Amino acid sequence: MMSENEEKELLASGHRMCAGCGEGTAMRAILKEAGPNSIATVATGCLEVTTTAYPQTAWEIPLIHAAFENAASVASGIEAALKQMDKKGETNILSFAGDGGTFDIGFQALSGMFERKHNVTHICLDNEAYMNTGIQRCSSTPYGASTTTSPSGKESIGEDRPKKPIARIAGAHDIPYAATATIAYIDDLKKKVNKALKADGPAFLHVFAPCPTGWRHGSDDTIELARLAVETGVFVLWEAEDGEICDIKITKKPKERKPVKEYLKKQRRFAHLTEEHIEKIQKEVDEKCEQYGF
Amino acid sequence: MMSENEEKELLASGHRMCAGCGEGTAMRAILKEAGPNSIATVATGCLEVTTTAYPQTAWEIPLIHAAFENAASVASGIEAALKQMDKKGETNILSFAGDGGTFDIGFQALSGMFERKHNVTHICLDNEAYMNTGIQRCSSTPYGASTTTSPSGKESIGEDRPKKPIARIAGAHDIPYAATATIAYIDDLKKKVNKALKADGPAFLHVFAPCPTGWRHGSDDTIELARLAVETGVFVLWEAEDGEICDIKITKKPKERKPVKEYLKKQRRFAHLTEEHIEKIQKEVDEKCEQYGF
Amino acid sequence: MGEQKGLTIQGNMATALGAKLSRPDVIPAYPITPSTLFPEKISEYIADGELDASMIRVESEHSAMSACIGASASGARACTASASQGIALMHEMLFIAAGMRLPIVMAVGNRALSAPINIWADHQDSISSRDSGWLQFYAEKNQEGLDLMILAFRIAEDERVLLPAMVGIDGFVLTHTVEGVKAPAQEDVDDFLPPYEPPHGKLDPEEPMTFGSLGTPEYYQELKYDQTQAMENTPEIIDEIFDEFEERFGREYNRITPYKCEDADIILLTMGSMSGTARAAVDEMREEGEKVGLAKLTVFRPFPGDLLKEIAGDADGLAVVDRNISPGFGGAVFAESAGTFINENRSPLMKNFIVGLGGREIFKRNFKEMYEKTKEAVEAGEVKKPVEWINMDEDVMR
Amino acid sequence: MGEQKGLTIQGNMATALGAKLSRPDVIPAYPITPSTLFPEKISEYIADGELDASMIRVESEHSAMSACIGASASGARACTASASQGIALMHEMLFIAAGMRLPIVMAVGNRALSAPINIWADHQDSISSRDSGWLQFYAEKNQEGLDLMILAFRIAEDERVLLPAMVGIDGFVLTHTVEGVKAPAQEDVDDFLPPYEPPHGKLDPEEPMTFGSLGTPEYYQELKYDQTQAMENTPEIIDEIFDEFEERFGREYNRITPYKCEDADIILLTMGSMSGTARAAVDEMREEGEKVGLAKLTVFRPFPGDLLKEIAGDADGLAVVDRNISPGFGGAVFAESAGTFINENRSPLMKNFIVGLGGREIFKRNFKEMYEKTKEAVEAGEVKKPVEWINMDEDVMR
Amino acid sequence: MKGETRMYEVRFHGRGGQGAVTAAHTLSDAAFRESKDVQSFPMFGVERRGAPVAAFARIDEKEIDIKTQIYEPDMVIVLDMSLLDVVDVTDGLKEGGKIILNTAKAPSEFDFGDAEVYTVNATKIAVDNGLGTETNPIVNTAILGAYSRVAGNVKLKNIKKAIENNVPVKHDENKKAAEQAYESVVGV
Amino acid sequence: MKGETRMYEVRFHGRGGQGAVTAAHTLSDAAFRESKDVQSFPMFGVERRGAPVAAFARIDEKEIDIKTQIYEPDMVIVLDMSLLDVVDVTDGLKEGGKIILNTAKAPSEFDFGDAEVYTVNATKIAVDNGLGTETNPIVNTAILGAYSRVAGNVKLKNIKKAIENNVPVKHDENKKAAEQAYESVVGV
Amino acid sequence: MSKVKITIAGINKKAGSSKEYKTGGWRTMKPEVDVEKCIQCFKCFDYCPDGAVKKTEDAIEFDLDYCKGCGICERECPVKAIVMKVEEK
Amino acid sequence: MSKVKITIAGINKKAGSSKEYKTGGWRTMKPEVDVEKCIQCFKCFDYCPDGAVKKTEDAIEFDLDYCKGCGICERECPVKAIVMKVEEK
Ligand SMILES: Cc1ncc(C[n+]2csc(CCOP(=O)(O)OP(=O)(O)O)c2C)c(N)n1
Ligand SMILES: Cc1ncc(C[n+]2csc(CCOP(=O)(O)OP(=O)(O)O)c2C)c(N)n1
Ligand code: SF4
Ligand code: SF4
Ligand code: SF4
Ligand code: SF4
Ligand code: SF4
Ligand code: SF4
Ligand SMILES: [Mg+2]
Ligand SMILES: [Mg+2]
Repeated sequence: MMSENEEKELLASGHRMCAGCGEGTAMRAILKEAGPNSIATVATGCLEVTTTAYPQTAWEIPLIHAAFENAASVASGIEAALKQMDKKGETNILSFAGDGGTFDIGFQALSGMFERKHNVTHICLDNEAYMNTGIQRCSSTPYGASTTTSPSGKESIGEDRPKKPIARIAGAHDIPYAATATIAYIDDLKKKVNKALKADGPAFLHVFAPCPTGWRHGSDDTIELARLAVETGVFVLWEAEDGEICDIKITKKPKERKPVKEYLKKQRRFAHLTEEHIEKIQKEVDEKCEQYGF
Repeated sequence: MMSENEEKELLASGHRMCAGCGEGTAMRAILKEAGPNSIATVATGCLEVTTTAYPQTAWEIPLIHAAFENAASVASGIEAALKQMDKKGETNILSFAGDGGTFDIGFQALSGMFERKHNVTHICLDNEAYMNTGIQRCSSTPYGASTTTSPSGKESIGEDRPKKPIARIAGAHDIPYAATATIAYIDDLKKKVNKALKADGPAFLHVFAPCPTGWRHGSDDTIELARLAVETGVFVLWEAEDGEICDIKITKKPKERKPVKEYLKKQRRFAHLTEEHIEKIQKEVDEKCEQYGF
Repeated sequence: MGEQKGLTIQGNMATALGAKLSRPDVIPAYPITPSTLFPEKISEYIADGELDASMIRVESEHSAMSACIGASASGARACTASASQGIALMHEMLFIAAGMRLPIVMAVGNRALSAPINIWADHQDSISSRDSGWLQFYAEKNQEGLDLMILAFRIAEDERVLLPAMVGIDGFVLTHTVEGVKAPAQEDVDDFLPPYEPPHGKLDPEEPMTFGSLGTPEYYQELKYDQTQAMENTPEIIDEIFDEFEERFGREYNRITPYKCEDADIILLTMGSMSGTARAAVDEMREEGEKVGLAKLTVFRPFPGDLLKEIAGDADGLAVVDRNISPGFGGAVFAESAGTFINENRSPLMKNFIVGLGGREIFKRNFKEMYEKTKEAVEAGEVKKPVEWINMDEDVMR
Repeated sequence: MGEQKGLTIQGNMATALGAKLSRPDVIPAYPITPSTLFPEKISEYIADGELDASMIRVESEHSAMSACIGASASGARACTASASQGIALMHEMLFIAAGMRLPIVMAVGNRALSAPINIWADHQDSISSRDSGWLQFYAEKNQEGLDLMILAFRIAEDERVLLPAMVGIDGFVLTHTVEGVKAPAQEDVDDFLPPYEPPHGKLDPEEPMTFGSLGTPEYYQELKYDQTQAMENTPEIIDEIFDEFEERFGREYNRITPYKCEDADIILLTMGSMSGTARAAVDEMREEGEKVGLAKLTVFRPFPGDLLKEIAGDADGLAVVDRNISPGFGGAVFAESAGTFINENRSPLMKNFIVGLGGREIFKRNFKEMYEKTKEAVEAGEVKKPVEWINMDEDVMR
Repeated sequence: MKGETRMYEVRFHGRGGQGAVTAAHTLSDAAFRESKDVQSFPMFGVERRGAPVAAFARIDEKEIDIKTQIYEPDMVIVLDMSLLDVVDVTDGLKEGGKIILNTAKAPSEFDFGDAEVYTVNATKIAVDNGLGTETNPIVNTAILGAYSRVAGNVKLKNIKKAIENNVPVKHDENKKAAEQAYESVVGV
Repeated sequence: MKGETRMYEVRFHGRGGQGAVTAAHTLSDAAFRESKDVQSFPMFGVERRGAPVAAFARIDEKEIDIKTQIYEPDMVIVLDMSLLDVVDVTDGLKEGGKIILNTAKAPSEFDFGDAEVYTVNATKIAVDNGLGTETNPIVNTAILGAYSRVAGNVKLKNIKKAIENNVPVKHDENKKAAEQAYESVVGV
Repeated sequence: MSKVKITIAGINKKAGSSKEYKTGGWRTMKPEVDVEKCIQCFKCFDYCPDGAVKKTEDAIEFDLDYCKGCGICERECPVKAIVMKVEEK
Repeated sequence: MSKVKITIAGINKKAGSSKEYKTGGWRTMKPEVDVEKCIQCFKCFDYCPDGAVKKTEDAIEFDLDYCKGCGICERECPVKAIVMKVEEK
């Protein structure tokens, strides 16, 4: 056995995420890349609830959780304090939130942080619903997914609106760095964490992280689904510097796009979809891929 | 005297805006175009405070003011109620807010309304600061402007960050219609109001409306400054349908762009700027105009 | 009268069913533990075509209440559900809904407030909005949760009232607990609760009016008084509607329900689910010969001082049990009970017990302890420590 | 001791100056009438190089308090200013700041809450956050506003306290009113208020710790108790620090200041700027031979029941004057005064007067009226109407 | 206490997704059909899928007033034998209380002090009836059949009615599983 | 009341931007320099620029306790004569109270009942001293000179010190204007 | 303004009642139109923030009850048909 | 877990103390590695959500105190060096 892993785990084992949770994989990689000279805020959500149950904590870096909607504002305060007090600014300041805490309830705090140009990297762990409270619809929830507040039923096909294009909206704030990433591609993810932290000002990282409980897939499918999302074009990996969202850089491009069906069929949240629905989704993915030059 | 004006004034005289207020001009035109079959929400701000002092009201259409940050959410509730109860949806639903109530404190409510695809037109009356409370800095405040919370001084050139590109961010939500307009071009403004209301879903209109009190210019300069903003490229008039913000349509293009100095020098909020500052601003305007294809 | 259907359901389903039977038009809601099952159930009803209503999946509770305001001002019957941080986040809008006299109904899954974050039963969330001008009802069990939702709409919309109302059910202890309930038939609820037609005005281009004006100092205090008066007038109306409900549906409600209070020397004043356990404790103590009674608050707003005086006026001691704490003072029910009795010639001695915060259990033995402590005070003729915390784990105190 | 400089300044400038003298590191703030001059002044100090601090021009009050939390947890001295809707919007975060034991100081320009919207003096905004775990100070005049800011930092940061604090000055009546004040010299304030070094922990990669954990039911109540205890222990510490301040700066502060109370039959209990007018009224009534006194609350949280008992325990009547209303009950000061006296053998009769909402004036004659009404009740030996609204314009009531 | 009957309290042990909560609810629903007063509830926690979970039911002839959780159950039901290593399933079990285990083994192979042990191969019954798979059997309905037999205070017929009401799919299979478990439970 | 002196209350009428509020503040600042207790405040309203505004000052030898607004001023000062048509400037003026008008006319040309009328051509003085323009004169410092003379309870020298303290620019010009007004006020 | 009785919730049913509040008193300068010059382009009408320009048969006229004297109409009139005059006192 | 004394404000100074909470008990399936097959690509290490894969001199090993048995490592091992087995009871 090696004397010590090269890099220390900064999210300790013993956290209470579900078996196979994509957030666990994501967080381990992200924190390793950020390193110990970091301070984090976290919004309420699975990540927070599963890692901070008193009197234990899974965090090896300083962490503050205040509420659900304000990770980015709390981070703004930390950044200002550090700048004011030590004026060096070598410490990474990370703001974590789920899709709910980023797309919806935390969006204003985030937009404000961007606009004020704090040197904070906000990382959204997107599992496409409010998971901590039991799989409710979020504006990140994709068209056709059944959630507990957008259930499929006699009068409903599940969520009936497209996913909010959050990273594009973030980029439109003219921030130095905005990117999407996912846990299937750890190197790409880490590289982007690194770029985000190095950026001179606010950065946004949209990290796609499947959730076996909410998406109703096997706990061993997590990475596979993250990969399929990219391979089918459901989730496009890109980055944009200085708000150049009309000229993004695609960072992972499969030779051939797989049909979305391969992605959908592995998840019971999409089990109710008919062939027509799937075709509709395929069409929309095709269009988006065209828009993104994918 | 003509028996009756062609169109009824829907914002009655006797409101308490400052002499020469750009919001008055804007509102008269907007409400005329919307017509009496409209319901409006208004965020706290000059518009609300100057038009609703109990027991009078300047509004000839139904109006509700709830708070500063939620005009778009209140409008969401109205839209849902009307849809649910009469299911026809012929009534225009307008949501008004200042730049503060749109760019800053009301931004999440707005983003949520967009994402949920309510049939609501949100109109931002942008006077580039919190005027109702006495000219405080907003994320709409342009670089170099002196406000009471971004005062010029020994250690400060006034506001030190660029204006948040709100209409672009709104458009990035993939809403059916997003546009900018100003009171110097009433026909253009009205046409855009019309398009916004006709759009099938949420629409956003960013209306530039100079404020003699806050910008510290003559009360008779209001329209002239709105025009100069366009002619210098400080405020670009454009529209984008279906979120095509990478392919916007410029709706007003002067043959030759005037130097920004002409615009700046008429306003005492910029009085402290040196030639270098002005050059810097000119450069940034040039860059933005290039980006926007102006 | 249609038959009442027996069901075993969680508290949240009971309030959701109460809401469904009340035929809301618009339900803007945001998920939060422990009230989330409410919007989930409503979504399911709508998805399955069982309820014709518009659910707005808002991006925050602030917007949930804002959308309720917009919908209600448009003449729709609006309701929502929330808890804890959600209620705190909509705090500002609660006052505004009440000031605009909009009879919105909110199902609350009562839960503690952060920090530290805690998702369990506690009344701090709704108690800390007691100034907002909302009627407040607290249920002891799921049946009450269901009935009180229907009652809340009826009372809130009464044209003598026109105030919003909260119905609180304790987090987990009720929200997530299955109990047997009887659900009234839809036609009977329809009969009891006619469609909402705002008597004071609505947003309508046919007759334009302005809501939410700037209330200058010349008018503000009178407007506030007028609103407060509506709340003051409500007790009689609540009693009247509670009576009508009992006649129609056979279940009795009171603003405060006394239990074995008539000859009681000491009375426990409780609210929410703990009242059940307290009743069991009273029964046991009675068997042991203690003259103890229970007064259960169902309506906290308006505070039923009139009834409290009747019920507890002759007792020697009143143990006021608060599942909330205002640091630097004590519990809210205690403060208002004191306010009720302060000028009475005869008043029970009052002890205030802080219990059950953040889901801390409240056992029968805890009620016995409160009884004993109150009795001691009565016997000593003085209250040395007015506010005491019960069921503390001394071992973990630092 | 440096010389104290005489100045004529508005209340907001006084609190801003108090803040400046306290050398805050981070000031996240959002403008709202009537407190806006505070952030404006701070901005000016910074722009002019007079204050080395970071001002965060946040996008809302919710973020203002959130940023204060982040900054304070990082070891910075953080402060902000707000009022009315702003305080309501940050409601959720107030509890969190207190639960995390972060000694943030907020200057409040006390103002009414919507609806209807109203920008004038009223205590509803901070009163309705009385459960949040913040210390609350209320100033009668600008000098007090200035001094209380410095005192608030010192008390809040005391390691026996570690709680956030609000300093309330009434909207317009103080915020916008110029009065003469004496400003302590910077070096003396520096001496009185050393730099903040959090004794309990801070966000620092050198020693990583977690703030804001999930407080399970096994620990939540104890954590809450621990926090509440800090508040309970504060009165002595406040007294001690008030004394030290008086020694150093020559101005006396008390949690409650009695005026002509010793032999008074009836005492007016007031808070904020109205206390001045009340004192003038007391003087006039005294000249007419009425045995009336005034008790001015400077500290509302923790509620100074101990002092109130001392001051008013022998009086026959206590007129509790509330510039706030909890519809369905009455005023907050009344509730807690009642809670203070409820178990006393001897207690003054208590009348509750609701006054000055939304900027309604409170004249000397109004205090005389309150006195008369309380006297009547005392003479009758009973209080028929415990809660009365004063200075109502009957003509505009519908 | 008003009557002579005693309140009956049951605790179920399972893993997230195994349906312990549904089992408790279905049991309470069945008892409610016999005009008993009932409560059932999950463990009030934040546990994630995979973590051991517990669920509870309380049954009484008269109205149930108390609202506290269950600390001293009359019966414990273990849906997943792997939990025996992880959880102290007899924690708080009343003296002479009962335990039902989902296992093919005989009660005699277990020693839980003075507790009465019953076993039923609910996994096999479930799989035989097409309820889940060998690795993921849905045993919550079968186990209720065993409960009915062992506890004797809720009729099998009402368990079956409750299953119809509470279990979304495969009513017949689930009812059959309950029946088979009723028949085959060992230790009675 | 404690002493013999009476509180003195002043109301200024102007338009937004004319500096009525600064005038009231400067006056109170001057009085404060004489160890008097002072208050000054604007009208507590939401009025916009252009609308008529009022500002108030209260001066006393002893500590001022009362916190109500000023309803019965001892003196009214009108910065802009066009207001006479729009506002009832004598509203609440104490019996025998004083009025200072900014006009070239003589006091005798005005009739305000039993009020003592004083006039001063503050506009001309201001313009002569380079304080604003004919259409937009900054008269608030000049008028304070007149105040000092008419009221007699605040010394001109302290008015001048207060001007230095409260007026951001043109100290000399403003002080000179006050002096000239002090000299030229008519009606004394 | 004389005081009125309050309404429930402060709902204001008198749409457009701000007209009771005459803002003409705010004015220090007054616009005057030269009817002869006016080409009825109605720019003054469109731009006036206060709705104080009324269209007439052959030109425009001002509603001095509300005109605040901002001078926009003068500035924007393409033919200089409007001039601002100092208000008579 | 035994109870501890609370800290002021619930601040938790024991970074990484979640390790006290052994999540191995959640597992129903257990991963086993064939050290021979392992090519030390460490994909299992990277992907494991629970940090339950430890790198060793010549392969990897599992920390069964924490492994929840999700099966990701098995699925993602490019050489099928890992297999999930039913946990012994
Ligand atoms: C103001 C407020 N509203 C609602 C909640 C309840 N809540 C906590 S976490 C959460 C969902 C989190 O979703 P997301 O941000 O997507 O994170 P996830 O749990 O899915 O990782 C919700 C609704 C809360 N804590 N605070
Ligand atoms: C929650 C809250 N915060 C602050 C305020 C105070 N406030 C009212 S209006 C306003 C500024 C309005 O600015 P903007 O939206 O740009 O409109 P404008 O007045 O400039 O037209 C502010 C800060 C408020 N009413 N509510
Ligand atoms: S619910 Fe989903 S996101 Fe949350 S811990 Fe479980 S797997 Fe992870
Ligand atoms: S401050 Fe500006 S925006 Fe507000 S009323 Fe005056 S001119 Fe108009
Ligand atoms: S702008 Fe001039 S020309 Fe045009 S309508 Fe008005 S007055 Fe006539
Ligand atoms: S001066 Fe201004 S307010 Fe008057 S009519 Fe012209 S544009 Fe309108
Ligand atoms: S994934 Fe397979 S090959 Fe790679 S390190 Fe792990 S066990 Fe070895
Ligand atoms: S089974 Fe899952 S938890 Fe266990 S080592 Fe493999 S990846 Fe990690
Ligand atoms: Mg999520
Ligand atoms: Mg603005």
